[in-house]
Amino acid sequence: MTEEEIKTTIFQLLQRIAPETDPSRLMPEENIREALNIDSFDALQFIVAINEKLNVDIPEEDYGKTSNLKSLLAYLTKKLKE
Amino acid sequence: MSEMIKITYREAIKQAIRDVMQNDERVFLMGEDVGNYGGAFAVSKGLLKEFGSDRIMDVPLSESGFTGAGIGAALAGMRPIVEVMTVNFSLLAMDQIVNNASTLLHMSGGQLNVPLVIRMGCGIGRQLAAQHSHSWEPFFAHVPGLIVLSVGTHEDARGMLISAMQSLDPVILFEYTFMLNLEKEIPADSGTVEIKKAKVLREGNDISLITYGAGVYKCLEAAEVLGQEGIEVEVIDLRVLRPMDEETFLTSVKKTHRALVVEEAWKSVSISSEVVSRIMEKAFFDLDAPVERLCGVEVPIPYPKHLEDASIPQVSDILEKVNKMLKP
Amino acid sequence: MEKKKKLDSKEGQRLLKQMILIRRFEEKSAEEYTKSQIRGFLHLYSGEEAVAVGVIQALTEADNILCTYREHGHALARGVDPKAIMAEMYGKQEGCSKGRGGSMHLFEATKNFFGGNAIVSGHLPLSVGMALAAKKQKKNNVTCCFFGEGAAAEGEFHESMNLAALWQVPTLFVCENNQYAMGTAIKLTHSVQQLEKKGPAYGIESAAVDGMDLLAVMEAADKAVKMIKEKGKPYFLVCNTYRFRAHSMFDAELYREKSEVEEWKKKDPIPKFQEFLLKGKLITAKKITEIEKAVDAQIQEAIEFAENGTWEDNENLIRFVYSDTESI
Amino acid sequence: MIKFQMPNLGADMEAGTLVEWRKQLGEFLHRGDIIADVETQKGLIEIEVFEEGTLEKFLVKEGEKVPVGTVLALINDGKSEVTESTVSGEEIQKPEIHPIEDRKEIVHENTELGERIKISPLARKIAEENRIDISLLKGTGPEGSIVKKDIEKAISEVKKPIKDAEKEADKTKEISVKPSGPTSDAMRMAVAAAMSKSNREIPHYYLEKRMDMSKAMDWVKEANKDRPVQNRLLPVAVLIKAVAKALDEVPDLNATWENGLHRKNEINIGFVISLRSGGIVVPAILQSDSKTVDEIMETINDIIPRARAFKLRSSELSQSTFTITNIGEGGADKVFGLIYPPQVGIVGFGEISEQPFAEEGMLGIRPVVDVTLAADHRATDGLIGSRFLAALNRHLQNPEEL
Repeated sequence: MTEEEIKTTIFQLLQRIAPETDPSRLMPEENIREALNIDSFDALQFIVAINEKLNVDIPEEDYGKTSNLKSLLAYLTKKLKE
Repeated sequence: MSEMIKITYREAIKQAIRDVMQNDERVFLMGEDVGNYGGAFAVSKGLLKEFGSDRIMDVPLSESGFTGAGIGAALAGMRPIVEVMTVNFSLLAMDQIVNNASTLLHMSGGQLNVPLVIRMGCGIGRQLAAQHSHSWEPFFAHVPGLIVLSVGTHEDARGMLISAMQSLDPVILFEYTFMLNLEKEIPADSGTVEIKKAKVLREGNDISLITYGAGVYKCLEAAEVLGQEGIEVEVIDLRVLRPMDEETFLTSVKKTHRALVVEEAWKSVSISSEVVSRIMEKAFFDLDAPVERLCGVEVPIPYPKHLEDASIPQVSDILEKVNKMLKP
Repeated sequence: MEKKKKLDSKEGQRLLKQMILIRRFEEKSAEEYTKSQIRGFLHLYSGEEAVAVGVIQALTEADNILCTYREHGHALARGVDPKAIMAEMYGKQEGCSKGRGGSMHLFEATKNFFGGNAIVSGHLPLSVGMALAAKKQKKNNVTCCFFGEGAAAEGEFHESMNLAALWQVPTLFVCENNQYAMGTAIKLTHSVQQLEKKGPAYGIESAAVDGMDLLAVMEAADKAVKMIKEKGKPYFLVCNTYRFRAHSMFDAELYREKSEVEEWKKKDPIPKFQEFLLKGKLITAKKITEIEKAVDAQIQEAIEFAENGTWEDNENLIRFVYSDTESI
Repeated sequence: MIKFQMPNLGADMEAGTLVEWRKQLGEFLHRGDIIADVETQKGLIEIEVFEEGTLEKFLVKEGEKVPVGTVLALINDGKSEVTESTVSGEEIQKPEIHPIEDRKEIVHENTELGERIKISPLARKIAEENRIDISLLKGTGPEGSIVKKDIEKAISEVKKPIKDAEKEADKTKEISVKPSGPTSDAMRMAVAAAMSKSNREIPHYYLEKRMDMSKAMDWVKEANKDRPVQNRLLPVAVLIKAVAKALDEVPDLNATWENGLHRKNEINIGFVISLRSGGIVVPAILQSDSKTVDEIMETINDIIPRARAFKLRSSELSQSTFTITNIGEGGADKVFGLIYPPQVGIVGFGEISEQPFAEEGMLGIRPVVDVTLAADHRATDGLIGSRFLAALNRHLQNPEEL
């Protein structure tokens, strides 16, 4: 899976959670939850969705590494290569 | 796209009569003053010379008699065109039309056809006062067995008679005398027209103007003005008043969600009454506003011009009403 | 007297049988009416048989016949199947008008029998039109129109007489003057009670005849038809007659004395004609009984046919309104 | 005979439209069965029946809008008979669950409802399809009627994206005084009605306490360590459970005030859920005290998506006995809530954040949360309130016992 494909998947999942937003306009280092108004419940849903879609399990201690687009992409790319 | 020609309403009708007479020797025209006088409104002028007195028949003033004779001739294999000089005199032939022309097919269990066309001059607007300013379309449209057509445009003036002559059932054709001198463009090869369907003459999404006969050009003119104001008006010429083609106007109303019905006949128990009823029955949940009507004022049409004008819907009335309906 | 000489045994018996058939058929109809098998208006022809039989024998199959609502006799004389007539009165779809018309609207196009017209005088213009068509088509057939003396007071009678004479068309107007327009005596409805005098005013050759005398009617009718076919002009024949039964089934007959009815019954055309045939050895008493039995059997057959007839499905209700579609 | 009424599903509910009967006449109803769907300002709600018996008679037809308390149907429980005179569709009953208005007012409301709303047939159809409550719209059509355009406007407002700035402003002010946020008129009006009533009628007092969340957070972290993502806990589940246990100790706060304090037997914690489209819904987590933290989390997982899809059941909307607002997690340190009548308290959690925290003479950086309590002074005094906060804090320091 290319980084671009991962990005597309992320956008799709975010769009599903926050349908009225445009995730593709997120800045790389912008805090996703703040930018898209995602509360803790939706954040957890997002993690669940990533797990189901990409089969990547993000442990709770890694939540900090997924706060913006740039770090999330890097994190998932790395995980997917493992 | 065929070539367009300019033609008066009168000439269009005359050409249609000539067409059908040339193409079918069973056809003959009879009516008061259709021959030597040239037609009360000069529609059949010259036809006597062309076709002879056997086929262009002047008749005495006996509307019931010659209309009934037309029915009899149709029963016996002819294709008569009966001209009732003006719709006002049609009341004298009402028994023949309603009790014979419209019923024979049914009463005989399908044995007898009455392929007859009755043309009637009608319309309001020439200061002819109460007895010569009738809109009897609703009377005739009430009767099952009749086909009632309203000639609201030049193209129909040219084609409706030709198509009507092909019908096996009696057809009443309403012609609007005030339009006789009006010149419009029609395709040079105009001929038969559809006589089962209404026609969308102008498309629009904001409101449906449903009309016939004398209302057609008025509505088109109003639509033109409203179009410049950004209001998209759909204009529907009913054309066939019986059997009424409801599909066309229901489709339109389902698109525009608003309708205004315009006619010159008196408002009560009129064609518009029928149109509105059908909209209520079949498009109620598509309405975004009450359906409105502009009809003849319920008064014997008075002689003075200004009062006559006030008796029937004018373009300005249509403009005002549409504006009110769209910008409450 | 020419005719009397010519009348042979076979033709005499045929005409007698027609009159007996009509008489018995009407009696049976009255009976069925009281049993509610026949509904609506039922007008019986008893007493007037000589008119229909006498006139129609003068016509050929190509000649057109139009009648009033008292037309069972004419239909029978014309040769319309009694079974189809009875079924029509029962309202069954095997009826001659598919059950749509009933007693007042018997039609049989294949026998040029055009009803069964129930608006008094309304069919007179039709007959003129049919004759006009014949003239235009250069056919040598007569259109025979029966009507009562009541119709002669209508405007359409006068319009039709005028048109027929004006156009010189082959119409045989037969006025069956049975003395009463429903319940109003002729002296109360006509200023000039010798109705045959009305013809000459229009330039129409006219005659009056004893309508209770078959031979007299035959002679007059033969003469009239001969003239029409030779000259292509209309003819007006008045048959003075009498109906023995009430106007319709729901009639208390307050307007005439029983003695008057009895007086007319002495002129009953059937015994009179029987006597003539017996005297001339054109028939035997035994043969008369045979005819009566045959007629009774024929009527019984008609009743059974009507009873076994079928009702038209409600789904078909709007059939025969327009010829090319079953929808309205 | 049982009179089944249009339930009051909240202080902000005045009327409901019976959309569909889900049971048929003659059917035997069990407690908890869904008997009907009712359209409210907050969407389509499944209405449960709380008695057992045979469905005897419908008194309100589908599509009818009736005030709260209107008898909708008769259920035959084999007991007393109801005479004709006492039963009619228009009968106003004192609502069983939350009698919030006195009789006179309800009658007045009823008359208002009796006035037909002028709306075009097309607009009505579109409104029904999109679940727009037309009673709150202002028409711009002929004679002030509601027309298609008005409905389309209402729909577009429901769907309109929320601007961040507006939402931030909303959050700091919480549910009490939201400015004209982008939300459906209906939802806005509902919140407005309830909160105005609250602010008008309830004398609030406020208490505040900062609580150490390190133990609770560690406990959550530990619990989540070996769980698949689907089963992970959120801190809010712990907060809810802790509140439930605290309420169990301080029952005067788990109560309603209706001409006096009425303690509730069950602890059903209403949990404020913000909708992305604006507005809030407050479904109840029933019997929170007897649920484990895991069960509460399961309930949250079940209830939030349904709340956002307007698919809550009537009991979930009507039966909360106390409210929690956790809106602070969006960034605000503290939240001062307005009580949802006729409840008597609301607890607000601010954002859990790392703060210097002194304990037993030691200063450290710890995750803390600022907890506020707003309580009805008619029902309780500050002492009760502070006792509640103390109990809550104690439970948060012993998460393993939750």
